[in-house]
Amino acid sequence: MTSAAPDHAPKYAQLSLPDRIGKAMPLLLVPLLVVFGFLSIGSTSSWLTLTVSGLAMGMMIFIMASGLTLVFGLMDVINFGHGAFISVGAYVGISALLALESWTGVPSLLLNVAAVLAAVIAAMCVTGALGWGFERVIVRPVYGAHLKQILVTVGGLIVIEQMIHVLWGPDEIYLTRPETLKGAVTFAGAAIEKYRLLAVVFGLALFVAMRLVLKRTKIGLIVRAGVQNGEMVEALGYHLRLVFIGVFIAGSALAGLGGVMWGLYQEVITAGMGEEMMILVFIVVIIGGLGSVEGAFIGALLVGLLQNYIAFLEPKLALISNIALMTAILMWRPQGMMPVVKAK
Amino acid sequence: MLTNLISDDRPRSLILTGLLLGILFCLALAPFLFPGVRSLETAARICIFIVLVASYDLLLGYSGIVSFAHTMFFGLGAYGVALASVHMGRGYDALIVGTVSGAVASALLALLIGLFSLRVRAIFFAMITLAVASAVAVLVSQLSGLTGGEDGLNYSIPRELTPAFKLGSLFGVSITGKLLNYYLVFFASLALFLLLLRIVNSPFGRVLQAIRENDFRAEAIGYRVVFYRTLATCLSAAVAAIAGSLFAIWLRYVGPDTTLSFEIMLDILLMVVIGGMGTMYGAVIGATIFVLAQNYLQNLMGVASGATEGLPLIPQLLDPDRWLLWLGVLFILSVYFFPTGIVGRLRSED
Amino acid sequence: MTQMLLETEGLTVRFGGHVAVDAVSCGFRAGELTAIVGPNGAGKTTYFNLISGQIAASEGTVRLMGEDVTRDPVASRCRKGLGRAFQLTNLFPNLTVLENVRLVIQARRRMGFNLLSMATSHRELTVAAIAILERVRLHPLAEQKVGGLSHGNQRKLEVAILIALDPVVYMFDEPTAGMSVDEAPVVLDLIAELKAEKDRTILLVEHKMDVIRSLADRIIVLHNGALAADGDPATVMASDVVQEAYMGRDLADV
Amino acid sequence: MSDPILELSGVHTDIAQYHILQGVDLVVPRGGVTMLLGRNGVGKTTTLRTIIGHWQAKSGSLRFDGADITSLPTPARARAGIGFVPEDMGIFSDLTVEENMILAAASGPLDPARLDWIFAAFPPLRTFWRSEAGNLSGGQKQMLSIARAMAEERQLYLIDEPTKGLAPAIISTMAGALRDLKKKGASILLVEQNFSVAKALGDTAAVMDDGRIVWAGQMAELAGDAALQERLMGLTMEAH
Amino acid sequence: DIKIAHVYGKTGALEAYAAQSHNGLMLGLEYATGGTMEVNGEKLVVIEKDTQLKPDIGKALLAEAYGDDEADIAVGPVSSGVALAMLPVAQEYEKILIVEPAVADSITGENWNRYIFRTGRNSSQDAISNAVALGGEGVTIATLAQDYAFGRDGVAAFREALNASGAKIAHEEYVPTDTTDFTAAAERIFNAMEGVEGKKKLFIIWAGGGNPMGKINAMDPSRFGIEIATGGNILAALTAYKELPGMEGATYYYYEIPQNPVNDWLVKEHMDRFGSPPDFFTAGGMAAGIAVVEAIKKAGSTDTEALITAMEGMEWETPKGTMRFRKEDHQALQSMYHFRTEIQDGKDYGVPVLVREIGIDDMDIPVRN
Ligand SMILES: Nc1ncnc2c1ncn2[C@@H]1O[C@H](COP(=O)(O)OP(=O)(O)OP(=O)(O)O)[C@@H](O)[C@H]1O
Ligand SMILES: Nc1ncnc2c1ncn2[C@@H]1O[C@H](COP(=O)(O)OP(=O)(O)OP(=O)(O)O)[C@@H](O)[C@H]1O
Ligand SMILES: [Mg+2]
Ligand SMILES: [Mg+2]
Repeated sequence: MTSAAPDHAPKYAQLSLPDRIGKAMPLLLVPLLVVFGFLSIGSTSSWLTLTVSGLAMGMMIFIMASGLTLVFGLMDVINFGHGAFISVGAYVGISALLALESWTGVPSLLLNVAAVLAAVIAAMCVTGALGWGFERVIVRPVYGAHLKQILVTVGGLIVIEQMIHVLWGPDEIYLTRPETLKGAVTFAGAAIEKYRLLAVVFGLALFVAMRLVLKRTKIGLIVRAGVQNGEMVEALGYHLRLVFIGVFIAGSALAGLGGVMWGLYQEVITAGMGEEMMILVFIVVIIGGLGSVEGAFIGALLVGLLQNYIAFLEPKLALISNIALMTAILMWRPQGMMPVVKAK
Repeated sequence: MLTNLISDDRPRSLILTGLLLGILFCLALAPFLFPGVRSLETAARICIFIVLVASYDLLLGYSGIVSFAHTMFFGLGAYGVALASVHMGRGYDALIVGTVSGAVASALLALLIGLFSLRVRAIFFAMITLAVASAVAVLVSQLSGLTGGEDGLNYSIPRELTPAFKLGSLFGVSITGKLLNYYLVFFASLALFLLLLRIVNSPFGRVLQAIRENDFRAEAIGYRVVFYRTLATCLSAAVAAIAGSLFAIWLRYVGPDTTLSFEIMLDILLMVVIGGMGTMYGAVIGATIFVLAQNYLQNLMGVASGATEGLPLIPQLLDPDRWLLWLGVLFILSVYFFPTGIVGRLRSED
Repeated sequence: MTQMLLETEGLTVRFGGHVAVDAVSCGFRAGELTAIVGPNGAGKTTYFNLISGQIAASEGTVRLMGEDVTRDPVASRCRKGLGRAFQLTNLFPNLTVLENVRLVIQARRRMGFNLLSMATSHRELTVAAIAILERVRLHPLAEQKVGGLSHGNQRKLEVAILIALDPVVYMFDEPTAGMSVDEAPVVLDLIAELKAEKDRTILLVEHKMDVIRSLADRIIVLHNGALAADGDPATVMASDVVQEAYMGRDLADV
Repeated sequence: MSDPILELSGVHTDIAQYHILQGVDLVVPRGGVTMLLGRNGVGKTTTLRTIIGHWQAKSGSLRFDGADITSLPTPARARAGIGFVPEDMGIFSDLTVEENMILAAASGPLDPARLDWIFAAFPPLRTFWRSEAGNLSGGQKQMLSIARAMAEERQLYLIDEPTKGLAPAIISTMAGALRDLKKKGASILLVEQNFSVAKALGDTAAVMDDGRIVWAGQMAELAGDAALQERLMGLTMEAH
Repeated sequence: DIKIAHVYGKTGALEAYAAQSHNGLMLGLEYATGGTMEVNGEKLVVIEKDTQLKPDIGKALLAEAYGDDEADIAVGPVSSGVALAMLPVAQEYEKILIVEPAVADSITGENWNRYIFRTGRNSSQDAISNAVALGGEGVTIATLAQDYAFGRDGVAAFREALNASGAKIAHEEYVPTDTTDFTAAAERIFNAMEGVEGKKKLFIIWAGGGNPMGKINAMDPSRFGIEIATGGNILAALTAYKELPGMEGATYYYYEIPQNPVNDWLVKEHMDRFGSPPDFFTAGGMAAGIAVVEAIKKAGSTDTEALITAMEGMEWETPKGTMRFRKEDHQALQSMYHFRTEIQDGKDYGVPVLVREIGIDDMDIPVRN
């Protein structure tokens, strides 16, 4: 054993109070916003309705954004194709639901949820497979080049949307939700759509699952390191390509899940539905901080809540509420709320 | 003299030189070479898009700034002319006031955005501009009292620039105001293009390239990155606005779909990339090819789909209605086969 | 007594709670070469960053020829005469060697906002750039892209850029790290030449004792961010703090 | 002596259109430290990168531990037992020191005993365990880069200029750590510009020039022959 | 030959509508010529041009149709923005453009010129017919519309027409076009309507997908005694109406409603050829097709001036009964249908059943040019 080099003892100063509060701040934002809502709205039942449905909307947005936190946040791929995966997920899922009419048409919660689950699985399989092909053909040559990613994935987006037109026809498809998920429950003068409650369950489950996977495995680390210096990751013995493909497939499959959930919420699906959500979804990932599941989760809740509050208080401002939120958060934290990956 | 005109930025490839001269020749004589309404429309569009794309390349290729708000400036210029013509009435003064105020407003807005970009990361900046541009498009449709909303604005321009003004005929082509209008567009575009070419080949242009490469180091050798970026953004916005004004003068109509849509933004992006980023000549090639494709791909597909009749699925995919599909494929292939753009490809082969 | 070209007074920076540079007050005279030594992580590079402006100071001031530049942005400090070469190579990888140097000269001549002249019409820049490349013996590689240069040559270019800046204060951060034994003298001779010009001051971070011995007029030691010693080379090198914290045991008796 | 751990024969490597390695023949004996020396730009780094697989050899063959690895991809070479410390250190700067080390242990969790050994050699790593690696000082990054290679048992370490930027005290502990590695049976291929370090650590040496190995033999022989050094590396007496 | 140019957005977001419109046009020509596709002994040739829903392209294509292809009459387009850009071209070339099915009022309003005719309905017709269907003494109505010209103009026309019926408007809510969450809008409406006495209705004017009807209905407006009302829609969209049996409103077309020989023929032929009933834009397209043929017959030539003279005041039969081009602004006046939704066996959507035909004379459509 060699003698240790002289350790040096860096000096530490006390952290100031604002610094310490700042660390926990992102977690406090949602409660603060809710309190702000309560104070400015006045009517308790309106506030309750808006808050609960805003949170549920946030969950749905989170489900759609979750795949993008992996692909854009961790892998640093600007994937506009995500929007197309959302649409494909919706088409596949809704087709499955229409085929399972005997399960959706009866007022049995069990059968209804089973049908939704089946649709989700079908959608995730298809979009996952599609993601695999997308990665191989479209994304692989452009890792690390944002601009080309934008172009190539927009190309992929157009192609997939057009293929939806070829396969399902250009018409919008209207649908109704399974029986037990129709309508609302009324509670303290507030009506909450039942479907939103289901979305909350799905969203929370997804959040917990993603956190566990990313915390308990090295996958997140490998991807983040791989984006910075892929050669080095390989020199440490990891098959980076496989990990990237795997994560991309997961992200695409999650887009499929988001598509089914969103299609069921909207009750109408179009080939462009995913594309329309892209800006919002990007906003959520950005304000959350790249690569952060927690950040995206909080970001989605903020977006859902703020949209509702603003639309209630001052509808004219609803248009810019998301942009204002994004701008404010980036001014406060240029890397987003809880960045795991540094933006370039 | 010629060196001076092209700012000593030689095409550096024989084929490229040929292509550029060919395009210049065709555009200069378009009304006589390709008589017909449609082809003149196409030629004017090519001129305008060359300027628009070149101005975007100043931002993207030379300064490394990814912005999705370029159509916003384009639209500002177009709406400037439209609003001036609506409110001041038909006249050259309206055109001039509209163009100048559009360009100035664009530069100011760009200044604002440029200052903003100091704080945020490049990729976030891109997303912010995307969101802002889409919000502006929605705003324009909401403020229908002023902007005509979704439906846009129709207005008149001086009679000398419209088909109603007839001057007789030359080489069997009737000389009308439309033709004068075309040459207004052509020469204005040419001048703007040469101006941009000069800017990117000036010492200023070199600094932009350095900043694109390594802004940290550029700052450390004494360049205030912020100022350079902001100036580039403003210049690019002002030129885009003038292109928009030309478009408005040519079209005599503005609407959100023609000037502000995200689709146009993507088209511009694709033109830059197909042509070759970081070279002004790329803009010429990219815009020409793309506008031609946009206008004639459908016709071509009609022929192809007719020819493949009877085969399974193929005619369906070649149906003119599926032209967007092939546009998407074009997006993908162009990045594959022209990673450095057509200009880059041609240069590396010589 | 000659005037202080550069002075820092109570210069401090904290990262979170970690005090990386701790109230360093020091002045540097014209014609003097000061070696800055200290263990890894002592704060040498950070001290440079504070002087040249890459990092904003938490406290304290930086004065350049008597003028307070603590709040100036990097670029204007550079233009006022603070020149800096980086420890980890940091260049314009897709431009040629020549272009890298030319940009620096162009900056020094304040031609950056020249929008309407042709860059190629300014021959004088090229001539000046070639002259500098000759000094570091990089001129045969002038037309090569920097990204493809070997590590040692990139280090030389880093030095060439600093010389092209023609600053009042030269700051070298381990200029010869990774440079082969036959190449390093080129750079060291150059530094000696600069020192001979007398009207500048040179700050040199270096871990190689032989280099310090041959070049330094004065040594300052940073330890845990604080100024631990300051004086003529022989005294400082012999001091306990340097021997213990910095030199460790001699390599020979490992 | 047993068969060598690594053997390169007639290796040619191109980078883009440049022909950089022009027939490298190199033998790294098992259980020893082999120095790879030479002027700037002669191809030392390229040789190491060809061995780990970041550049693909255009012709020639590479044998590692008796097996042909010429066509294996990088991760497979790493898993076969080659550790790599690149010239630019290859730090994952957005990750913390801890996360860098977790990744370095590719086949399982970090071994606490090994970690203690690493901390003993490079104490700052313990101090800055939770800090972002990108914020480390130049020398600390270098330590981390070496520590990463040491995080797992490897048969062969490829180390590119590890001492650049390290303070003398750390250089000697690092030298100690490398000897420990050797004691544990590992072999090391070391690129080094600091000749005294090379002298103190090397068992055998190979000198490169212009994409080829121009001299190979015992380190002691090279160290003792000033004229040879002068001829091979332009080393003058005074620079020692 | 007589050349008819169909300039419309074949590709893009409104692709589905475009296909309907074109099928309708072709059926209309066929019907009106008795299957010969000839008028006055001359053959009808239809050329198609795709505006890609872009006004600039639409403009260029129409100019090409008139200028290079020498079309005699043009029909189209789907989108109002494209239509507005095209209007001046007709004037420049002094040729007729029959607008179908773009709805903006200003096409036959402030931007109109004498070469423009419209067979499609305009927004006022939609709004006014709904006002006629919903209005009445003691009724209080809240409106919900998209915040842009179409929505605001629609509500304005609706409000104007409603005043006459004795009903009053309690609240107007506008939301951005891309709104997806309607909770806030609904809450605002509920709060505004909560204290109101008498019959309460929420009238929704919505263009395009994402109709908020279902989402607002899910919030149980009946708690406050509010009924939802909205206009008709294309067949596919009627799925959402299934959740709202008994809902009333006014519609432009539903294939089972009009009772006349033209519609009978259309429904039968459409079922035969396409396996589905005709929809909104099929009916509209057919009306345009018949108008073209009738006009040429009546004018005796394709001379523009003769056509204008013939078409002003012209009455002709369409799947929606008799239409009439009003002389002042060339807008086709036509019946609309007051409906109530019913659930019917074998149909997976809410079926609009006729309550009352709102005839041309029941609506006072303002002239705005
Ligand atoms: N941006 C930063 N954020 C947090 N800590 C930092 C930052 N920059 C430097 N440090 C810390 O400050 C200390 C001093 O670093 P510095 O780079 O100045 O050391 P140095 O003396 O140059 O060492 P070396 O000889 O290894 O280059 C280090 O412990 C480093 O981790
Ligand atoms: N990416 C590249 N593109 C082009 N040429 C390269 C590239 N990388 C290295 N080279 C060239 O290959 C040659 C060998 O480089 P290499 O980095 O292997 O040298 P080295 O012996 O490690 O030098 P040093 O001691 O300076 O690190 C050099 O001439 C260099 O210019
Ligand atoms: Mg340092
Ligand atoms: Mg090397």
